[in-house]
Amino acid sequence: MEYILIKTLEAMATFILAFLVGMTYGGVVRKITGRVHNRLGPPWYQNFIDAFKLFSKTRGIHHGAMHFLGAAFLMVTSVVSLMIIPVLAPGGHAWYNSWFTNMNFNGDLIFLLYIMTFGPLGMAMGAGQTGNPNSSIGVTRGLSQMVGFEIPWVMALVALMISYKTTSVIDFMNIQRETGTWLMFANPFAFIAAVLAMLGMFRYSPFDIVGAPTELASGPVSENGGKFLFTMMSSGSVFTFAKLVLYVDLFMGGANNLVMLVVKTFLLYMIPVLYGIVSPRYRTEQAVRWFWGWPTFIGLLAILYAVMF
Amino acid sequence: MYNDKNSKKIVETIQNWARSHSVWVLAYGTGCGAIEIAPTMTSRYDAERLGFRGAATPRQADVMLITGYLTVKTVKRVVRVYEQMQSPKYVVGFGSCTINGGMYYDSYNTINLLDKYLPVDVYINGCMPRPEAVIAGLAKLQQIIREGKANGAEKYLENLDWYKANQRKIAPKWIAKAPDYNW
Amino acid sequence: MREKATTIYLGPQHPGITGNMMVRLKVMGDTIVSAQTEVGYLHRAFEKLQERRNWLNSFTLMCRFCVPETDPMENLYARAVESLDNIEIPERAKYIRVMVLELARIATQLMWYAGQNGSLGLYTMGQWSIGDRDYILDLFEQLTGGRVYHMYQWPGGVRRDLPKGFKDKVLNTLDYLEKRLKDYDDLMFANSIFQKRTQGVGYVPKESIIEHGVVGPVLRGAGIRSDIRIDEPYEVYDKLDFEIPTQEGSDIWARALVRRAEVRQSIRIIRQVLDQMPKGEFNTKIPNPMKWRVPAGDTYVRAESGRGEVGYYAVSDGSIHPRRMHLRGAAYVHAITLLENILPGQNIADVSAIMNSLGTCAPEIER
Amino acid sequence: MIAKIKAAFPEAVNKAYDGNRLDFTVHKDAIPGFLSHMKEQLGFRHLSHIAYVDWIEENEFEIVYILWSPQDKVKLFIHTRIDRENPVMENIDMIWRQANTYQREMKEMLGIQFPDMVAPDEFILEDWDDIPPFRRDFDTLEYVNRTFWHRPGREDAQDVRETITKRSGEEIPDFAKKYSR
Repeated sequence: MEYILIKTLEAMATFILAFLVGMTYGGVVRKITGRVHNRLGPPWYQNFIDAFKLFSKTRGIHHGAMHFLGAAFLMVTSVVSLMIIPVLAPGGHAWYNSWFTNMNFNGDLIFLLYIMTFGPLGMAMGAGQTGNPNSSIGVTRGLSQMVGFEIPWVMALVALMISYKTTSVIDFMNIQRETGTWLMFANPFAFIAAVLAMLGMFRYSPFDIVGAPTELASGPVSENGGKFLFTMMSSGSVFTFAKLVLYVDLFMGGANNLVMLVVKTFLLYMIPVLYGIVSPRYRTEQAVRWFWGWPTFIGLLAILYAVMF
Repeated sequence: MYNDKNSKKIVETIQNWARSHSVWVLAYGTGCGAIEIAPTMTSRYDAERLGFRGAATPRQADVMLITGYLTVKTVKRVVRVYEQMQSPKYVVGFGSCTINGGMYYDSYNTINLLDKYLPVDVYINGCMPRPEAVIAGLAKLQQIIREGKANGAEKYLENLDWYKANQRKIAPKWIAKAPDYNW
Repeated sequence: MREKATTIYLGPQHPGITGNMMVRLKVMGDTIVSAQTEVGYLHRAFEKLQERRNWLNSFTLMCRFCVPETDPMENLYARAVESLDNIEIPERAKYIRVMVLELARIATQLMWYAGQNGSLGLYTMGQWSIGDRDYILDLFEQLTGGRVYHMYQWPGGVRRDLPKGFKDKVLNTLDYLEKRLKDYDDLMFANSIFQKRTQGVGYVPKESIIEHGVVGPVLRGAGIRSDIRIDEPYEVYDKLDFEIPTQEGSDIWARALVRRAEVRQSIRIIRQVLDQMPKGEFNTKIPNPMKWRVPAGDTYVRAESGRGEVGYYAVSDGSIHPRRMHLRGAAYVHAITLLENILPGQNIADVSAIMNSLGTCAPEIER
Repeated sequence: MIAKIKAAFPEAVNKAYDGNRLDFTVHKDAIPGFLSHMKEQLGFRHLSHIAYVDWIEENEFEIVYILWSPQDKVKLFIHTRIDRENPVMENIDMIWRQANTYQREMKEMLGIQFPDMVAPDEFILEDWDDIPPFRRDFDTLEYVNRTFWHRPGREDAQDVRETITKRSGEEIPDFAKKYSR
């Protein structure tokens, strides 16, 4: 009983950490974008104010049960994937380390691959319910883009699985701790393919085709305001943090304490952000074609590398 | 404990502070004043540092800027967009055309008084208002939001019949087709 | 096939729409089957109001025609009234007018930089170029007192002379702009994604150029060297030395290159104007506006705006009010029939980019 | 050029202007043939403008087609008058497609009928049930007073001229008296 209670408390601690870090990253990204734009930009805590304002809207229009499911699926996806991913590396000696070893198990990488495609499907259901044509078009684009970047991403993970004969994130972190080399150096092709897939995963420009404002007024979320938008915003930031942590765990040997975690995730996060600031938006078929070009080829190289050596 | 009066008041204060510091502006340029929204939002007069930010759809927007004159054809759309926004929502009248018709006072196609058709929280005068004036007006809006005086949506719902009568006067056929308050 | 197409209303409330208008699209998937524009959201009936204003009051309505670019309209009105009343304006006024027109052209093209890239998702460009456009608006403010609406080129010359030290200010601004244009090229024209998005998109076929009355950058982007400034030179453009950039291809990319070159040509023109500007009067006295009766007759004057040819047909019946004023806008022909003609077959993602590259200006359509 | 046009259309009346302006008056039935001949034979390729004037005194509408010849650099004005009571005009949007827009505007603003023109009914106005607004007998101020509200001005608002005369004692000229409140 106490065990379950403690586990729950640890899970809540993980969630709160993910929420805070994710929202702060959002604000910092807006600040950086503003600086690139020759302007001051909003304060770093702007996203918290926005979220609270959205939460305290007094009226929220909904379009039936499926509309609720859209937001709910996103939240479930982000929370579950956060719960699966071990936030901190096992070998750490910080006093809070035991809080963030979550309910990971053998084969959780397969489960992650499944659960990370779960949210867009729920989003599709919710957007279809709203009856807004922009939403449905945006959902179509989102799914096709997901098909695009899933292939190099899966290839990179498969390469890792082949070369280390395991499908557990914890095992990967242990391997990196024992051998002492990060996987981004052990299998560089897999890392490159995964990073190229990450560009599409975070939906910054040039791959922000889902919610392109000038094309289809913010796409699937165009009918969601108030608390719906708050749910999507917070789940999105949690999901961002979860994905970053997964990358750090797989390729950068995890992190022993929170400071290292924040540093590593932020450095990774800057890749899509800074690339997005200076690039226009791809069209849908162009984006898919791009993903099936070099990233897929590099993924193949990664698999060959894993098979041969 | 939650229903305690003071705690409610405290929550209200915090909420109003948050609302005043995160105002999402609906991207709807209804008139020529929209040309000055671009400098206001972009790098010279950076309105985002004060918490203003563009919102693409009415569901996500908090404030609607009526930028300049409103033609009869636009009033219908503006009313519908305003009713689709989710309260608390605010309206800022922009330029002298919304105050008294401006230089189009005798045009058969532009309305003269905006506040006969929509509840206006803040008026910004000038033809057209400079970005400094726009930012000053938005700061005024922030102030009245913080004081909890920006209750245009409640006013609109209370006097819905009066507003609808005025709107019907200029658009008889259209309002008849549309529902009374369409989300 | 048409039955399965879903209808999408692009606008009037849509961030991708230039101005307050609507395009009703029938799409299958992402491909547009048919397009139908609906305008009239900005109709203020200027030409009706001018029947109730006298000749000078209706001049203040002029600059409201197209908000992003106000000075060609003022220039048209002034020249129309002068040709009706046979007013000879001094040489210096003509030079000042050309300088203001070219500054306005630069401002318009910077606005276009912002719109074109915003419609393609490159928001950094918009932030930069609109921030730099404000420096030109500062020049306007010092010269005329207004940022957007100037009411400066009135019948009989210009309203006031150049302020002290204005020439150096203009030259500094131009130098700064030339520095910035290099950054724009690096960010926008050297960007492979921008090229992928624009090349071959929004193609205007050669046969539809004549029947749709295509003018301006769209026409020059199709490889035809036509510009009102050289076809019928209006102020002192015949004394100035500048080129008319043209491009083959007739797609968004070609129009972008044309506009990019036009900014440089405008800077060159302004430099020449500031060198050659003569001393002397800047205004000829017009009769008392309260009882100014322009002799009867009709005239049609044209000017080259940033979006193409704008014309102005003025009729006077010898009274203190204008009889009829009728503006011909560039967007009036571009944004309705031409847009409806070239949109089918395009991707829905490119609609706002095409509208921007055609120079759509909603207030100019409805007036 | 005048001779060429005269040879093709002897009934066209022309008016002399200096500069690059040609001015012709053609009967309304001859307009489509005249325009297509100008476009195909004489090289007036570019339809620059179609203007319309309401001559309520003569009880007529005037429609002015303004063509531009790129190689000769000549502007050609073609005036035609149609009756104001039952205004019917020939449709020319098969010659220039852009004329369709102008004709939609004329149909809405003056009530001119174009029998074989294919276009939506409404162009700019919506649910308009008054007389076409650009006719000169449509009083826009009266319509505004009937439809909209005017905001009352301040009672202490002074006329500018009176204030100036009070301050500086200058004399108001006679013509300005009838404009002051």
